Amino acid sequence: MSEQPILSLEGLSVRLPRGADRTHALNGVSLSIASNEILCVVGESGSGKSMMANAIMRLVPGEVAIEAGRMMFDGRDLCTTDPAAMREVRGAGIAMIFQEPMTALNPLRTVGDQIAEMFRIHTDLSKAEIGERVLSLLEDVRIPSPKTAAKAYPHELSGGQRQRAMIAMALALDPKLLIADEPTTALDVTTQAQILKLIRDLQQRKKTAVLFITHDFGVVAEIADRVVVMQHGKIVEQGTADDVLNRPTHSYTKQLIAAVPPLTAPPPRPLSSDNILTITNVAKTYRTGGFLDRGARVTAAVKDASLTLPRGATLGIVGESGSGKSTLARCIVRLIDPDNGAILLDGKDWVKLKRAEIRRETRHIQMVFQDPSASLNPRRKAAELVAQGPIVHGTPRATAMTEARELFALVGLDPSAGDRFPHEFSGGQRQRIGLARALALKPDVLIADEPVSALDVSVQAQVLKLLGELRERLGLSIVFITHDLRVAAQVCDLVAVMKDGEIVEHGLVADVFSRPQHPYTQALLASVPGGAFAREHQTAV
Amino acid sequence: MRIIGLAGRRLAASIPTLFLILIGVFLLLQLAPGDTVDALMAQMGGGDAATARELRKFYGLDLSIPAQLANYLWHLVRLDLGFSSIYGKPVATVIMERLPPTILLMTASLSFAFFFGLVFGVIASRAVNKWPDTLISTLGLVFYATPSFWFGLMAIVVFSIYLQWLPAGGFEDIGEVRTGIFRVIDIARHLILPTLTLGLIFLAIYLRIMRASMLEVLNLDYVRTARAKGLDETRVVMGHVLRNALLPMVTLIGLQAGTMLGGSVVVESVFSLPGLGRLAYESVIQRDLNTLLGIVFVSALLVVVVNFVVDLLYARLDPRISAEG
Amino acid sequence: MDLTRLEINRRTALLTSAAIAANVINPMRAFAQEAPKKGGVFNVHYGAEQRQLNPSIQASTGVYIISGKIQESLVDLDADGKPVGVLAESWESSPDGKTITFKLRKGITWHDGKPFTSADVAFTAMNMWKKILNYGSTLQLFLTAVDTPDPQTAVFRYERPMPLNLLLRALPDLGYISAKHLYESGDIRQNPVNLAPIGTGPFKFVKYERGQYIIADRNADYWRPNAPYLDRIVWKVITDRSAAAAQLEAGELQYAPFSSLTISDMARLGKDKRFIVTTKGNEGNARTNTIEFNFRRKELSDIRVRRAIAHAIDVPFFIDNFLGDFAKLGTGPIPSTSTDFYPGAGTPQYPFDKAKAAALLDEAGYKAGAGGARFSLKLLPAPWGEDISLWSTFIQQSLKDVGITVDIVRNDGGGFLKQVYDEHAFDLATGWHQYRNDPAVSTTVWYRSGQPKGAPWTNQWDWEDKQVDQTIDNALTELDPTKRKALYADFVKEVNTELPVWMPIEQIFVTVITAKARNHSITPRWGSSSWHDLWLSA
Amino acid sequence: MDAAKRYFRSPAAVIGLVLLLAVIAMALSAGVLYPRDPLALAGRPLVWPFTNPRFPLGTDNSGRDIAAQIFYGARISLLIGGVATVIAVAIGTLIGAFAGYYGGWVDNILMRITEAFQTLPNFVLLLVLVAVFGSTLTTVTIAIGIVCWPAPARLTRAEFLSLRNREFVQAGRTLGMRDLQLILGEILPNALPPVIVYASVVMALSILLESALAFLRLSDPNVASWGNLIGLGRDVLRVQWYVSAIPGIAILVTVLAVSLVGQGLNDALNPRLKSR
Repeated sequence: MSEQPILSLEGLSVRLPRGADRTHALNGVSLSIASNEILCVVGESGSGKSMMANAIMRLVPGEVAIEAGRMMFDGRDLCTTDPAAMREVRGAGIAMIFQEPMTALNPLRTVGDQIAEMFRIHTDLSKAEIGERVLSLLEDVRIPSPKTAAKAYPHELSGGQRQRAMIAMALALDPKLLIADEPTTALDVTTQAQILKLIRDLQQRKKTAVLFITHDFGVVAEIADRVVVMQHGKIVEQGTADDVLNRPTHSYTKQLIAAVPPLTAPPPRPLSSDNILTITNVAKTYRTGGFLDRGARVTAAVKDASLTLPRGATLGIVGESGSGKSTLARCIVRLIDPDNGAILLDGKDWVKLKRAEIRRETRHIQMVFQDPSASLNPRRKAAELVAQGPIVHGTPRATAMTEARELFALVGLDPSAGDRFPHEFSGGQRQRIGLARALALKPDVLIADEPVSALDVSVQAQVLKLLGELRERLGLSIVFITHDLRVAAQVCDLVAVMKDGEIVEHGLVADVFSRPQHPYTQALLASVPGGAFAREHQTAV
Repeated sequence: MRIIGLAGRRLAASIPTLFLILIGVFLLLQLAPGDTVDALMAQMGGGDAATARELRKFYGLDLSIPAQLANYLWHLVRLDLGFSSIYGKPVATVIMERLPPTILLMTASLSFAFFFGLVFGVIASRAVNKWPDTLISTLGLVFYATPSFWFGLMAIVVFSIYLQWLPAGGFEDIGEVRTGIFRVIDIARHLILPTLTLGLIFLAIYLRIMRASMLEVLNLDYVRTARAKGLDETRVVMGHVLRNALLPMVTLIGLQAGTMLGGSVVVESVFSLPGLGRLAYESVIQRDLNTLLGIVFVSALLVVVVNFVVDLLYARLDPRISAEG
Repeated sequence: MDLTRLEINRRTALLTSAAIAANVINPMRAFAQEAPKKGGVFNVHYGAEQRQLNPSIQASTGVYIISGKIQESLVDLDADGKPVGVLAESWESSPDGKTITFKLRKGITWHDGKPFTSADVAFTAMNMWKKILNYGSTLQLFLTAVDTPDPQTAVFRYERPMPLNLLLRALPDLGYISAKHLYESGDIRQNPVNLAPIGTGPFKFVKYERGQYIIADRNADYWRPNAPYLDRIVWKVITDRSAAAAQLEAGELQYAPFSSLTISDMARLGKDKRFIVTTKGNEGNARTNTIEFNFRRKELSDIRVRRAIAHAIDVPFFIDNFLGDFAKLGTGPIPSTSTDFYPGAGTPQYPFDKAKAAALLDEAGYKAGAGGARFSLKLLPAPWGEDISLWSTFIQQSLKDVGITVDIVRNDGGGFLKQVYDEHAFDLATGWHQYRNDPAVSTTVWYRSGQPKGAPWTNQWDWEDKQVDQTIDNALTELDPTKRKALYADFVKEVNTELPVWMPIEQIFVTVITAKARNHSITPRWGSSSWHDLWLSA
Repeated sequence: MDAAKRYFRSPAAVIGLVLLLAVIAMALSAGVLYPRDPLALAGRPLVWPFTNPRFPLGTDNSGRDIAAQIFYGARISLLIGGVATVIAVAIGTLIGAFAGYYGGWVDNILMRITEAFQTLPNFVLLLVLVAVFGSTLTTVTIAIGIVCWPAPARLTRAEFLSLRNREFVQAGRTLGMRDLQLILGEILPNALPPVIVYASVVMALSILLESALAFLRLSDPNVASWGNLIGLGRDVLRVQWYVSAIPGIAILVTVLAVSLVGQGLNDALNPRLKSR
């Protein structure tokens, strides 16, 4: 690991155009990476980690300029190489894989054709040879039935398979350096585990240097040899994975690590015996497309789900995307009409209610949504958003607005911010407004659909803490939907694991997470990246 | 062949639309003052009440409106478009005579507009905000803003009178009878100016759509992947961007077919082309309901056929479509 | 308005049009007696397509311009407007005017080879002129039978006396003969021959491409020796007048008949030595611009208001500045070109006098209210003819100056006829009155009361005058030509005093033709005649 | 508002705005500069421009002052363009909103109707409407409005289809809002910007349609519109080509201005395209 570094950045600075939130994306960044090593760059959104990757590939957008510093690769400075030479480096010398597998491949061309393109540009192999190389690459990344995969179009593959194809494409010409920009963030935790293992194997076999960019410390613990922590375009700490994770020196690193929720659950809280919400045999099937019912594609989103929520408790529903957890949540709130089953809230069956009745009764059960930028109407002021619910239910506008101001304080926002528009708030603040809106109607039950998944880990920690306080103060019973087992472990009292529309296991969090019965739950828990670190680490700041 | 199924469904869905239009236009034209007999007498320059009454009976205008409508639809179902009072011939033959010039004019203008719209759109998007982009965009707007008949008349003054390069009007030269390739050349020469006039506005529209669509696609992730693979800008555009940018252009053709026939009314009257556009104008003036409904029926069919072809083209271009079916 | 009159000096206005007149007056430029050259194609501008082409059942210049060369009439007009025999060799009328005998020319065959006989004349007269032909049906109202004692003789029997000069002057337009053997079976209107005419004329029908062109070729066995000279005539359908002028200049057209081009194009081509622009040869198709009053409107039923309107419009100024010299100041329903019936200038006239107009309106009790407005009228102009739209705008402008606001309501052909002559939904209307060589043919119907509702170009003004009706009826059956002319003179005096319809402008169609043409515009209705002697020099 | 800043950064948009303001100024000042009725007889017909000081732009073949008609014509064209656009966008938004929001059979029926209007060549429909209801200013404007609504309808429907499942709409539903409140209060304000931008295209189209109608002598003759002037000038095109040319340029400039402003708004409202 000690010979000549493959790539070394010396004092790299990148200036942002006028009007951006800060002057420089990168400010005097120096780091080096040797062959056969995985260097993890970790930091929150806006820390400049992706910009660094693009700078190395010289793929920065028009108005962003590399201002100073050198990027030594293969003995030459990438900052000053002419575009033609740079094109030779891209793909052959340095390869790159991206975060969104869904959109990273051209939908109109087959996967095999796009991989073959790498060979067509950089080599003059014959068509037949290229065909073979493509198939062997696909076998390397362990894609099921490489022949059909090569002829398939991107939309015909799953997210995981597409990311494997991207890796095959990147490693086609055995590049010296592979840059992976958050390759597993958009994947399910089980798929993520397989991809991380694949990258590890390929890296060791081909001795390539890998620059792995992520915001998830679990992934860092799982895969990194060395770690670089970045904040606002500067490197705050560098070192081996073990040193940085267990003996962080810089306060920002400590704070980041502490914010990552560990997998082992805190001691269980006493639960009341009286159930405020009971769901029995709820099912929902979707029929899409088809003409006069022939050839329609039927997908059973939720199959016979039964759950109970004790008053004041928090019931977690975990599962991968497509498991039906969101559909179940929307059935409870009657945004979606379940096909059958009963939903009893304080004794009243919500499935039987007609539209008009639901509009009156909806006060008792409110919902918080996932995407902070999409869940607030951009055209309305913040205070108005929070006051909307009570106004619809007849509270005079003036009192509703003053109540809204109080709620702002409750959720930790400055009351005077009421007359600002949603786009003037940060992601975390917007989730707090969403929370205030839900609480304005003083609901008995709160449905939280992945409320913190879109937030940075430090902001995530603060919102979860707020949720905990509100639960105590207002005696809220919460149904908490998430795909992140670590979050579920910290927040929920009870947890139910869903797979393909069915509840495979449910019970107290401590029991389910320490002694999982169902094989799927066991696989889920095993896939949480970071091994020991994930279970136990320094959480006190 | 799933695409045929998809297109078949579109065809079936357009049948109610077709009947909706025909009945709508039929009832609408009943409200117009005067009927085809008045128009005939206006043209004949005379005629007394007796002949008028007899003519009305002859054209079946003395029946009640619902009876006339039922009569018309009953014939239509058997694909008999009825009798044209202007031309004294079955409507179908009249339209068949006038169809070739309109089809030729429309295909020529559509392909002219699509091709140059595409080329200029790509050039403009490659040099966004630089002088070629502003020049092309402004030229596009100027073409869009020019009234087509005004451009046509000025073109005649310049190209056929002043420069004597092109014939001033008509579909083909009637003096000597030409055959084979000579006739084709002759018709082509006659169609240059009309195609330019009708095509100009659509060129402007395609140009703007192509530029916006190119800019949109250039921002997408897989273009960034292509660049990361070491492709140079031209290969990126040719290999990846162009095909995706074409999708909105292709759907636009389907939408434009209808408006194009509308545009040809004016162009055909300026260049005295014997097409469906002018026939439509004459049949409205002459209150020849059968011919007008016949034209509406044929143009609706034309639009459905064009949309069918567009669907096929789209399915060819975008594999996602044929998969979902 | 006055400022503008002073500002325009009449001299300059006249000067420009004088230049054109020079070219017009001596169009023929004394040709050396060249020998007629055979051959050549003659391309004609055909502005408005007709629904059918048989002149025996439709009387309009749009049909004559084509079928006048293919079918022939019993009689046509010669160079100085006198009737001359075509299919008829000679004719004589019985003293009581009830029997008129025509001796037919021998040895004439139809284009399909069948011989032309008196049976054709009888069939056409009784089944086409009497039943279908517009204006023919009123002319032959009292025709009871046509006897054919021998193939060369046709005897017309009338219930009431038919003046010979009236019949002879009407027959050139209303006397075309169709072949009996082609029309005797089936409905005449639906007969396909109507779109592919077969006649006895100098040119044989070849082809009709709807919306594009019509072609007729030389008839080798035409009954006039070594005629016609031309090989082929092509009528090209061009609806846009500017496009037609362009094709004329580009040499793709040789003749634009019946004012088919725009006024400014005709004036411009007049200065181009390649073309001759003349009104000569159209005297048989004179027309007058009208202002028709609807007596159902209280104001217009008052003679003072009608006279005020007549005085308020400066017609000479309009003619000088808008129509150039293709028009003349009219004096009434009978135009000056009709030498046999023109009553001279003695009839009551309404020269431009704004003060008198205002006085008459005040006298009639319509004082000028706020902003000078007295009352408003709806004016419906006929939608054909560039001169009609200019004239209706001029009426609007002139009447506004005397306090009458005019609102122009546009309609297309069918709509105009329906609104004016059937539903009477108009206050003022303006269009063309076609004079066809004799007042009885298409002029007196504008004034005679009792016209059926819906009949276009007839008295629909809700106005009746016993005296005028009596004069018209007497003139219709008066055998003595001089007495008939005197009766029509009285008719003009009476209608000009009552003014139900005012006809202040007289126009003749304008011909635009290549200077290479010879023997053109030589008869009063040359555009509709058979062109058997027309030829093109080098 | 940074959108305004972005709007004024593009030169084309600024030029468009200046031209549009000029045309509006012309429309407003028409009454002051030319008090007399523009259709009144002003002088000898067909006077060439710049030859007679009283008529800077000459006279048409009815002896009317062309400059006066251009000023009053601005008023008519903006009026017809504006009102027709309001009608088209109003109908379009209404139908698009309900089709997009409710989907299912409601969407099906409304889309069949929209398709019917789009399959029928719009100019032919315009001819029929004018032939039936006569060619007064109001009927021509309403007819153009009726002919142009399908395009905004399709656009609004697309916007509603994408917005109706957005989370802030679902949030509104959980708060107990009725459908109408959701459509008008929540979705419409977000769906309108692209429709407003498209309104500039509809306005350009309606001015062109009016001039085409006038070219075929089917427009209102009692009104000094640019289209009428072009139609009138058509008869004297070969010699006095300026009678058609001047209003033609006026239409070109106005439609250009409207389109440039529309494009400027479009780029300002979704900056991603602009700053690329």
